[in-house]
Formats: sequence, C-alpha cells, structure tokens
Amino acid sequence: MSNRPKVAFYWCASCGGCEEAVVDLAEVLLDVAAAVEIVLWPVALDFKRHDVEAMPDGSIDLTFLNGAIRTTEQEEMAVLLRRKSKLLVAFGACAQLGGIPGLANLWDRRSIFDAVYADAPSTVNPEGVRPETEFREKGRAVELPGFYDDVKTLAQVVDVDYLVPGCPPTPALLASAVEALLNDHPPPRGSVLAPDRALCEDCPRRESKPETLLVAEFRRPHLTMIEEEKCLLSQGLLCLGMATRAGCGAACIRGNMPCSGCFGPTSRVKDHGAKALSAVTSLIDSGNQEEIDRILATIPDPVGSFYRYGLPASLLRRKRLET
Amino acid sequence: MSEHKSDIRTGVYVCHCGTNIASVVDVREAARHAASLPGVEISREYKYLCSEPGQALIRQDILERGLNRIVVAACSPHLHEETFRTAAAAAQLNPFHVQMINIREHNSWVHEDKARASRKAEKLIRAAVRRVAHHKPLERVRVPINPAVLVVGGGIAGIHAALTVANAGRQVYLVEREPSIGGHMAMFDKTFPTLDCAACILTPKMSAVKAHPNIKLWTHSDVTDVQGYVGNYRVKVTRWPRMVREELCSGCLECVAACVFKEAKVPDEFNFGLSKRKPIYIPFPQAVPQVPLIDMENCIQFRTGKCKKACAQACGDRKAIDFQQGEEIKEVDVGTIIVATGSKTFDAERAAYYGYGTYPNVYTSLEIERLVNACGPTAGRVVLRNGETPKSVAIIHCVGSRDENTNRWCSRVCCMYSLKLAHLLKEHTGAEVFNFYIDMRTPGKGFEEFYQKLLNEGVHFVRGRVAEVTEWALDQSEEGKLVLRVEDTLLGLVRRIPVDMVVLSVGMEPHADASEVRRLFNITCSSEGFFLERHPKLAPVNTFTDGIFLAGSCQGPKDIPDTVAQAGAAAAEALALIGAGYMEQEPNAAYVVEDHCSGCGACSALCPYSAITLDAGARRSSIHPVLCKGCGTCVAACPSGAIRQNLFEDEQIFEEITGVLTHG
Amino acid sequence: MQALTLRKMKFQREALPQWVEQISDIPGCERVYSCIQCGTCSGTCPLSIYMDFTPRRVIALVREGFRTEALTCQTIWLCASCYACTAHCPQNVHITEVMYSLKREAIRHRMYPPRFPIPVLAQEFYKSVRRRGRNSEFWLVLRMALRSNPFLLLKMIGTGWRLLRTGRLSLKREKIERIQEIQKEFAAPREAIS
Amino acid sequence: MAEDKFEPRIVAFFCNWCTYLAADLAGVSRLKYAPNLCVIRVMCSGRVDPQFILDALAKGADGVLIGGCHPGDCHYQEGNYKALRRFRLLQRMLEDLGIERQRVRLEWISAAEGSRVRSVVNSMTEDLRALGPLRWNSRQASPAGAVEAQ
Amino acid sequence: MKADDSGLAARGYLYYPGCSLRATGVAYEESLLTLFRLLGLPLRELEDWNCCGATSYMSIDEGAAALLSARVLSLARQQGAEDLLAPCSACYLALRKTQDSVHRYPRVQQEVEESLARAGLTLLNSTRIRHPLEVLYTDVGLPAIHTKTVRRWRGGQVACYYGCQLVRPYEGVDKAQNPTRMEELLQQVGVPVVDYALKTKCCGGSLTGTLSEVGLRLNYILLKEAARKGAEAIVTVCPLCQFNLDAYQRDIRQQSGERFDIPILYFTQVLGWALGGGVRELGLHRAVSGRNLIKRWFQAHEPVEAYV
Repeated sequence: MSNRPKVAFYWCASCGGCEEAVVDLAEVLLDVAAAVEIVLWPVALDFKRHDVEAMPDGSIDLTFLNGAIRTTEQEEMAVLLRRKSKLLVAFGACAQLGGIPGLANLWDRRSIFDAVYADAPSTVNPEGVRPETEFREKGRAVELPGFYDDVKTLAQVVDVDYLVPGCPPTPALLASAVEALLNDHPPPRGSVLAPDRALCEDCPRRESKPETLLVAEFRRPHLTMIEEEKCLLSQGLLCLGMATRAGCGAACIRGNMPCSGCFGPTSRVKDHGAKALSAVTSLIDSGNQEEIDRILATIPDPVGSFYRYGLPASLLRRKRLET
Repeated sequence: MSEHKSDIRTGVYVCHCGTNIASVVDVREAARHAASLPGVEISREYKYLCSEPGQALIRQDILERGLNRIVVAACSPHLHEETFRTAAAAAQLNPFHVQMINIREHNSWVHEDKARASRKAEKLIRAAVRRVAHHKPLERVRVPINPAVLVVGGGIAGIHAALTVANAGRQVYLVEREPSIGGHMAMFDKTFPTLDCAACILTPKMSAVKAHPNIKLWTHSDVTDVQGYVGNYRVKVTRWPRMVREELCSGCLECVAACVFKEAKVPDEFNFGLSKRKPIYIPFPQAVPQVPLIDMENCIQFRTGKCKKACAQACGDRKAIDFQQGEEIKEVDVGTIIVATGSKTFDAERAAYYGYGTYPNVYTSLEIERLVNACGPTAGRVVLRNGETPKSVAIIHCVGSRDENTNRWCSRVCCMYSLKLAHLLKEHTGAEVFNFYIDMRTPGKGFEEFYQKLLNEGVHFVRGRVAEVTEWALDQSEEGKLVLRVEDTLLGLVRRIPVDMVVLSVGMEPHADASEVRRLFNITCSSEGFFLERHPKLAPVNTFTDGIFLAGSCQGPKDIPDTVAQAGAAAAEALALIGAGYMEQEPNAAYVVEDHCSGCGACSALCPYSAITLDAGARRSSIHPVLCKGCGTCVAACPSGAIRQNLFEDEQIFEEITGVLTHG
Repeated sequence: MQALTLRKMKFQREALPQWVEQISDIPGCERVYSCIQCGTCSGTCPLSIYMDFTPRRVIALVREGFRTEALTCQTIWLCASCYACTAHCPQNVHITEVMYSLKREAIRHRMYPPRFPIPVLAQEFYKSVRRRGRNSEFWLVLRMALRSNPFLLLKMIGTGWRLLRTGRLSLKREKIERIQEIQKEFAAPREAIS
Repeated sequence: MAEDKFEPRIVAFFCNWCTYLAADLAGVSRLKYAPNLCVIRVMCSGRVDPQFILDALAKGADGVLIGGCHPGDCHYQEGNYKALRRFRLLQRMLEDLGIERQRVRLEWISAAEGSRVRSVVNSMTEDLRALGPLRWNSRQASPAGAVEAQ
Repeated sequence: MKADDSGLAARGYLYYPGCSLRATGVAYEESLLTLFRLLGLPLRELEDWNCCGATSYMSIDEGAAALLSARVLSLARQQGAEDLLAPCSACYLALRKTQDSVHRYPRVQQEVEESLARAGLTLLNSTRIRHPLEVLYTDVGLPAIHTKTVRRWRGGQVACYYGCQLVRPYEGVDKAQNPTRMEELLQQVGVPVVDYALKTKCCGGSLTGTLSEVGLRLNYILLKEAARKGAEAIVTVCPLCQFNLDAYQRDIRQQSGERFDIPILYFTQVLGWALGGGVRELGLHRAVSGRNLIKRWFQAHEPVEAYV
C-alpha cells in the first residue's frame, strides 16, 4: 500500500457545488490526486458505506465533508467519518453554516412534507403517500433515513477540526487548504481556513466608498442599474461585504453583484445576521421613526437577506417551533 | 485577553446595608451561593461594606489571599463604585478588576417577595462573577482642564459663583440674558428674616462683577452653542444688539433724558408695568452695566425710520448709539460651566379663582416687592391702582404650589417672603394684614423667630387655603371690596373676609425654556423640570455631565442663603477641577483592533464626537481615546467585531447574559 | 346648648382603618389619603355654612376611620353634588364621590335621622325609576313628602298651583316601553335597598 | 428552580444615564415591581448589539427590555436613535422567526421616570405571562429533532 | 362651521330630553326644538329613552345609576348617533360620568357590559355627549348665530348663570373657572350681559324641596347678587336651576323679606326669540316670575333690516 496521505470527500445535504469546486481544481486536481490517495468520493467513484465501516478508525488522514445535516443517515455518516478520520474538515457554506438548505429552518418537517407531498401544485399524490422510516412488503423491510425538523451544521453533530467557507469554496481555497493541512505545521484546530477580516479589505470598489456612508433607500439588484466600480452599498444595494469574511477574492462584486455573505462572519462575531443587520441599520440616514420604518421597509426579507447561508449557525438557529 | 481560567481568584462581597438589603435578600445564602461559583476564592457578607472596616476587609483579602477580581453586591454603582475601586487600588489591585452590582435600588428596595428577590440577587452575582473574570487592567485617561469658567445666569447665584472663581484668580465669562445682572434679588426691597435691604447687599456685588479684572460680563446675551467635553468646552455666546455700544457708553444716560418721548409711555418690565419707561432706557437705576438699550418695538426710529434721533445727538461724539448694531457671536474655550439660570414665578392668571388680571387690586408678591421698594414705581408708597392706601390686605400663600392642578411642589420661600411682605405692608400702610396659609413652613436660621415677631405684630394668620376672591358683596360691609371666602380650618368655620388689596404669594417654577437649555448643556431635568443634580445628597451641585455644575433655583426652589451657599459650592467644584489641572476619565473608550479592521467605515457615521477616523490608504479605522465618550454605539455596529470597548467588552456582556439566565 | 358635662374625646379603639381602605377602594375615592386639610373644599362649598362638619372635616373623619361620625353627620345630606370642591381641590380628592359613597353606606345601614326627607327622596326616585324607567316629578315629590313630612306639602301648594297653571306640572306618570330591559339589567344580585 | 406558576425571565439592558438611574430612583422611592428582570448596565442604548438580544433569547430569556433616554435627550446626543434603527428591523426579523413583538421592547425612560420603570416592567411581565414561556434553549433547535413517526 | 352647512344639517343630532324637560322644564324643550328648527338643524328624539340616573340616584346605588346611563348610551349608538344632545345638566353629567368611569375602571366596565348583555344590549362607548350650549358655540358658531338674527333685543341687561354640573367636573362645555360661552352667544344677538361672580355657584338642586330653608337661601343669594349687578333677568342652561330660581321667588320673599320678580329664562328662549321664534313656541308663557317684564321684552316688533 502507498503511504500517500489518505483523503476522503463526502457530501450530505448539499447541491453538489462543492464537489464541483473539487473538480474545478482541474489540472491542480491531478497534482493533488497524485499527492494523495482518495479513499472515498461517492460523487466520482463507487464506494459503499460498509467499505468505510471496514476501515480502521483514524485511518483516513483528511476528510472533506460538504453539505448540511438534515437526515439521520447524514448524521450517522458524519459520526462514522469522524471516527475514521484524523482530520475532519467542514467544507463549504452548508457544512460550515448550514448554507442554503439551512433556510429550511424557517419551516419544520411537517410543513415541508405538506408542501412537497401535498400542497405543491406540481404534486400528484392521490394516495397521499408520505415518506416512512420503515417500509415492509412481502416480509422485506426497507429503511429510509429519518428527517429532522432542523437542518444542522456539521459542527453541531460532530467535532470539526477545520472549516473551509464558501458557496462553493474557491478551488484556490481548497488547494491552499489541502496544502496547509498536510504540511507539518497545520493551523490551530477549529480555525476557518480563510482570512479573518471582512471582505471590504479586498473589495475592488473600496476607494469609491464615501467617507461617511448613509443610505436613504435599499434597492434590489434585479431592479437596479448597478454602476460598475462604485461601492455597491453606497448605491443602496444590500452588500454584506463589510460583515463577511474575505477570501473569495470578491468574486460576486467583480461580477457586479452585492456580497450575500456565503463566507460567513469573522471569528469575533457570534451571529452573522445580527451583526450585518446592526451595521446596515447604522447607515440609515434618519432619526424619525416613520422615516426609519419607510427605509427599512425597502429590505424585503430580513431573515433571507441576513441569514441566507447561516441560519442554522445563528444564535437562534431556526424559526420558533410551535410547542 | 483575560488570564487563564485557573488564575482567576475572585472575592465576592455581599453588603447588608444595615437592613436595607438584608431584610429582603438572604445575604447569607447569597454569599454561600457565590462561594460555589468557579473562580471564587472567597465570599463574605458584611453589615456595611462601604464603611472603613468593610473596605479594609476587602483590602486585606486582596493582599492575604491574592485575590485578583472583586465583586461587590451592594447599592448602585453610581453611589459607591468609586469607593470600592479605590479600596482595590489601595491594595495594589487594578481598580477596574472590581465589578459592582446593585442589589439594593434594583432589588431589595423594589421587591417584596423575599425568596425571589434572593434568587435574583444570586443571578446578578453569578453574572458579575462570570463577567469580572474577563476584566482587564486599565488606566484612566487624564484630560487637561482649561482653567476658564463659564457662568450662565447673572442672578445672585451666578454673581456669587463668578466672584468666587474670579477671586481665586481664574478667568470667568458671565452670561446674562437680561440687559442687567441682578436677577430676582434686585427687585426685592428687604430680605427675610433679617430684613436687611436687598439692594445694599446686592449692589456692591454687582459692581464688583463689573469691575473685576477676571470677569468678562456679557449681558443681553445667550449661550447658543456648547461643544466639547469636561475641561475643553467650546462655547458660542450670542450678544443681542442693545443699539447702544457698551464699550463707547459712559452711562451718563443723557440719551434717555433726551429721547423724543417726553414722558415715558412703555410699560416697564422690571416693575411689571406698575410704572412706565421710554423706548431707550436702563432696566433700573442700579443696573449693571450702566448702559441703556433701545427696544425696537417702541423706538420711533425703528418703527418709522423718521426720528430726529435726539438720543444720538445727546450722546454727541461718543457715538455710542448705533442704530445699525447687529448681533455679535463670541466664541470662548472654557474647562467648566456653572449653570445658574434661575427660575420664574408662577403665572397667577392660571389660578383664575383668585381673580388676578380681572380685579385690579389683586397683585402678585413680586409686584408688591416693587411697590414697597424705595426705588420702585411709587418710591415705596404702597397704594392701590386708584392711588388710595389699602386699609386691609390679604396675603394668600401657596399660589401655584402644592397644587396638583398647577405645580405640586412646595416652593420653599413663599411662607417666609409672605411674612416679610406682611411686615413691610403693615409697616408702610398700617393696614390690617391677613395671612392665609396651609402649613406655615419656617425651617431656617431665624425663621421661626421671625414668624413669632409677626404674630406679635398682630398680623392675622388664618390656616386655610382661600377658595375664591370675588367682588360679590353680601352686605354694605363688603361693598366695593375684594371678598375672600375661606375655611378657617382651626376654627372649623367658613369665613368671608373683605379686603382692599390681595397679594398672591406665587411659587417658583422652571423657566419655560428649561428643556432647551438642558439640551444645550446636555444635562438632565427632574420631572418638575428643574435641573437634576447628580445625587441629591452626595453630589448636589454636580450634573451627570462632567464639568457642568448647578447653582441656585434652576435646580429647585431656594431662598437667597441656600442659593449663595450652593453657588459657592459650585464654584468650589469648578476650582477643584482647575486646581487638579486634569480630570481622570472613566476608561471606557472604544478602540479598534487594527488587524481585525477591514476599513469598511460602518462606524465613522455613528460617532457624534467625530472621534473615529478612517485611514483610507491603510484601510483601517482608528478612535481618538480622549474624544471618545464611550457610548459604544460603534462597537455594536462594527460588522467584523474589530471595535471593542473597555469595561464593556462583548465577552463581558455575554457572560453577564449567561449569568443571569443559567438556572440554580 | 350642649350639657357642660358633655365629654368629647376620640378613643383610638373607635377608629376603623380597614374601613378607610374600603372607601379608598371605591372608584373616585382613591385619593382620600392625599388630603392636606387645606379647607379649599369647605371654602368653595356653597352649603358648608349649613353643615355640622365642614367637608374638610368629613374627609379627616374618613382618613382617621371614624365611621360613625362620618355616616351620621348632616354634611353628606347637604351636599348637592355641585362638584365645586372636586374641581378646586389641590390634591384632586374627588370629595363629591366620597360624599356619594358615604350617603350610599348611610342609607344601606339606615344611619340617617328618621323621616329625613333627603334620603327618602333618593329612595323614592330610585323606586319609581326601577318601576317605570323614568321619574315623574309630581309623583316623586308627593311620595317623598308623604313618607317624610306631609307638612312639606302645605308649603308646596302655592308653587304647585303656579306650575299647574303654566302647564309645568304634569300629572302623567311617565313609563318607557321596554322597561324589561332595565329590569333585566338589574337582574344581577345587588345590595338590597330600602 | 421550579416555580409553581410560570415566571417570565426578562433580561434588561439599561443605559447608564437615563433608564439605569430611573431604576435607581424607583428604588429610592421604594416603588414595588415584579422581580422578573435582571438589569445589565450599558453606557448607552446604542451599545446594545443585536447579538446580545438574540443570545439572551437563545439562552432562555422570555423577553428582552432595552431602556434608553428619550429621543433628543441622549447623553451621547443620538445613541438612542441608532438603537431605534437597529431595533425596528430586528423586531421585524424576530417576528419572521416566530418571536412576538411584546417579547423584545425598547422603551425611553428618563432619569426622572422611576414610576415608568415600574409600569413598564409590570406590564411587560404581564404580557409575557400571557404569552407563556419562550424556552428557546430547551425546546428549540434541540440537538436532534425527533424523527417522523407514523 | 355654519348652521346651513349641509354636512352638519345632514348629520343632525340625537336628542335626549330627560325627565325634567317633560315636566317643569317643558319650556326648555319647546325653546330648544324651536331654536334648532330655526337653525335648520334636525333633532331626532332618542326612542324609548329612560332616566339618566342623576344625582339622587347615585346616592343609592352608583352601579345602578351607571346602568341607566349605559342603556341610554347603548340606545343612542343603536339609533346611529355620533352626537347625543343632553340639554339637562344632570343628564349631561350622569352620561359623561358613566362614560368616564367605564373607560377608567375595568371593574365598572365589566359590570356595565354584563348587565347590558342580560338586557340584550351592548355598550358602544364612543357616543359623543353634547350640550346645546356647546353645539351652538362650536358646531354652529357665533357668526352663524349673528347672521341668522332677525330681531333686535328690546330687553334689558341679563346675568348668565351656568350652575354647577354643566361645567364641573367635566370641562366639555366650557371652562370650569369663569365660563363665558353663554355671554358670547347672547352678545351675538345684542343682549347686554352683566359680570356675574356667582355664575357657577350651585342653586341647591333638590334642596328647595327637601330642606327649603337652605335651598331658598341659596337662590336668594343668586337673585340678590344678579340684581345688585343690575341684571333684570337671569339666563340659565339647566331646567333645575331655572325651576328653583323661577318657581320659588315668592317663598324667597317670605323668607328674606325682599321682593323679587325676576324673569328666569333659558338661553334657548333668548336666542330663539332673536332668530324669530314666537312667544308660545319658545315656552315664554310658562314663566312663573317676571311675567310682566317678559311680556314687555318679548313682543313682536320691527324685523331684521333695522338690525346689523
């Protein structure tokens, strides 16, 4: 057997974009592939759960797990891989913060099932079939994973050694992560493998930002002629760059779109959305309540705007469950 | 960064405050609970922690048990935080490793359920213990104190404060809204209880102000802007034009004599219209400065532009009269400010049932002060509007005081000045004088004796609040008189008493613009609208804004002795700061952790003191430690958690939240 | 002229503090405790000069819990509820309301002089309205007089005649149509009256 | 500590210059009010970071009360306005997360309004009693929400 | 607001006479209806109204008094009134007081609502309780009164007397201290008024009947002071005041030994006359005292143009 470090990739509740990021390593991928031995990668190669179970504990040097935890099966795999791996990396926004799937925390299992298996206009389900965790026919039993009320981050179910932010993480970030983690002096455990400053730091438009920035109205990208080169916030666009960790190279801004916060907060911030909200509202140019409310009304969906990627990782984690 | 958990050695001290706390909160249990908390080395309860032995106890524990954190559960930090910080410092512990929590004002005094109050105390202690672990050693910032002092208001309070400071060799700027200093006291004839002549004791002080090399006197002026902070205030004073140039005027008053108005026609403000003045005038003979002014409503020159300007001619080549004079803005830097803006008297027309404004012979006490005044409108002759001498006078106390429908408070001076007026009126007219009082309040040196004197002068004292004053006559004896209907509560009988003259002893109330003035100086008002002192007993002339002090009746109704005493105290406070040369500021400023800042600038717009500067090049913000007043608004706003605040670090507050919410 | 030997002294055992609390609990009577005994009420009251205790003293009796004096004095019956005292009171004591509550209690416990016309009038008024929904002045006065002091009628004849002549004395007994509504309203158990 | 009847837990952030003093005044005047709130002192209502509010709710507070100076009276000129701006949006967001308006209140209470402290605390306590417990920490976002069972 | 303002006319007022205006105070009702007719303001009578509860009622059972007023308020709302016109001071006060305590004391509100419910009624506490004086002053307005005047005043000086319960404790109609609206209205039609210090002193209400010595004395004082001020008549706003001052002048003479024969008018009579009402339709013939003077003052004479 080779003594190349054993690396695993696994996905839970995710869109596959993070897998794309791996593939996007392109020729770099070949070097990586050469440098490491990939022992698990369901997207690309066929592995079964028992293959993993067969591995001795701690035999995987490095596991990149992307996607959030939403089913029992995903939680079991997370636990299993944790046991098998020396280092477990939460890879991408979903694993780190809950990601887009995390917005499901605005509902609960029942309402989601109602929507999917009954209410959705596209649903044809005369028998009103619902997913069941156990299904027996002719004495044979099939088990399906259980479905949680909550979407959780990886760190909410197992200990995580490192986190790589991004939706998806940039190939560059992945490459540097692999390199950083496999060399002799890895960064302190628990660190997020990206700069610990806000995106404004790297923003190509920062010079255009006015000395004191005040906003009298928030505008939505698809309804706005967005000026190139000009600070997006100063154009009234809800850009979360000032509250969001740098490391993406300001990709969205270069694409003339405001930052929506997929890299999550800096290490000092407990709740990305709350801080973003606090900062954004500080820019409102009014002292009178009606005026303030008028301006705030131009932010259509606070939760969706400030917690787009991080609801499960936020202090409240979800919408209140009816008790 | 706070030390590693294991190095935290906290001492918790629970105060009984006699029975103030102990009678409601189970202090023993609280201390026992504290002992069980992580990092707590020792916890004690003690009768009076603020007492010397109490502090000694803490100092001793620090030294002997190597405590490095102190939690004191007692009264409001506004009261004793300083005490315990000093105690800690005396034992070589950084004073800011002390956290105080309030289980008296916020707990034992406001809760009745002892069990729950005790549990609440434990929660608060838990919170403080967790918090204090994250405290860091801090240094106080020293702010230099500009030795110049601004005194606002030229009544007896302002005059005395100004002179005291000036005599200590410090520069004073004295600003008075009216054309002359002197305030209400200048209107009085005599002062109680000694009956010495007000003018004789006030006038010398007024001229002293004018003459004093260290006092810059600006009358007919308003403070229109105040910027800065303790030790370094920048003040704008607007000097309204009096149309007579102060620096050129010799005070000869030829202009007044020469005015084309041969006899005075304009109601005289200083005498409440009891006499008339000319359009160019000085408010009263002893006015300081002795400089006339022109009132533009009535001056022909200003109304028609066609006056032969006799005044200007009379002034001759001094050319003091200047019809073009405009307002003038003075800007001065001072270190401390004494607010002595005084109060006004209650508007008697609000008490319609006493007929002031309806019946000509109903007067306010201030009008009577002028009538009995030797240099008043009648040269001291007390006469009714029709020129006759009153044979009977009624003095009604508590008009606009102790009344839910107008002002609820006791104005403190009315009883005594009513006695004084009773004496003077009797002396001047020999009239039969009735005093109508609810309670006779004579708490002061020589006051009760004065009351005795009046009793023996045969003045009537009827205990009862007059219900109404009317001209309604039941029979001949009442025809043409003002008739009072009142219950003599001591006789338990209702009486009708006809008199020639009624005097309303009006109370004191805040100036109409008190709330604007308060905002100007960033100080607080009590619910009545008087300015609020920092502490009613321990800091009676301080405000919640450092370097701004209160004197006189702007802080509450006061007589002359108390006013002067308070003015002296305010001056002393100002001089104390100046003497020290600097003031130590609470080290609660916000600061930017450079490496964490991305220069997003979210903070810049927030700072009311423009203490935040964004270095665009370096892409970092920074905060000026002295300009920052420590409100923490920018801290709450900083989206990347790069701004922190001493004494109110995020961790510290999160720990408090956890503390008050964890069960047990 | 009272006997020279009449002994006047209030013993604290006669005071009923809990009664004061009951009174102060009645809507409008909250502020009895705030009275500063200034006498404005008595001074402004047009009837105080006929009262045995001035209104101020009645409030004092109430504050001190001397129930018997407060309920048996004539003052409460002389009060014509003109609200002058209430409007003038510097402490916002609603004296008129206090008087009302004392009258009510006095009537409930029959603590007024027998055949004393004022409470009688009140009761007759009350009855007729309960029965008919309106009151008819003529019949009201008639019954009042009969029940208290028939001689009153003699006094009234003159006036009565003049009113009759000017068509101001209606002998009609007014009644509303849906009297049952009022009776239903009063269905709930209330403290019994007369 | 188990309570027979539900007693809401209120975390309060009072500004040092107005509301904290008002609470001191309430004490000095011996006004009695519900012992349901614990006050955390901040220099200005502007210091109240929305994170504090969320953290308190997440850790089991049934309500959060923020006390500041009246508009125009802020010791720091307009910190209370900044607080207001944050608060208005936060309140909307909390409603979207199923947290009723009455649970998070911003009140202007000047140093002279001791009695207002009493009335606000009492009324808020009543409101929360009516609303019932929030108990975010125990019920919400439980480590593993139960599995669908038919 | 002008009287002929269609909106006002259209809205109209629901009118609650109260017991007195159907007996001793009938002249008040007559003159009121006439005056409003002349102003073009329809008055609709509250159907099946009941007694307001009034003064002597409250001294038995305040709760019950409240219930009576509550029924009136409830009917008023049912019958679609925003404004309920209560000319009698006692009624006015009783209704205001009920409204006030329902709104101020939850327990009162509860009792009232429950009791009404038993009678199948609901309390809608939003009805505005109005007095003619206030309506004329604020809704109609002085100018309107002035322009609608068709008769010059031939009479002498009068004293305006408000009595007690209309201005106290609620200040809705006029200020409690020295009210002046009646004077202002009368001056619009050229009636000279004297300054009358006792304008809000109490007439003793029902005391004239129960403790006549006292009641008469109070009214004696009122008459005497008015006369002393040179008033030849007293103008009132309340049926009870009018009754006491008018009906007892002979008894007062017996008691005081001073003779009075002073007309006691309703302000609605004086205004109604100025606007062209007739003697009988204003109930002027119902006066007990000062009948001769009334005859002299109120005789038809040359119309309008002469005036203004």
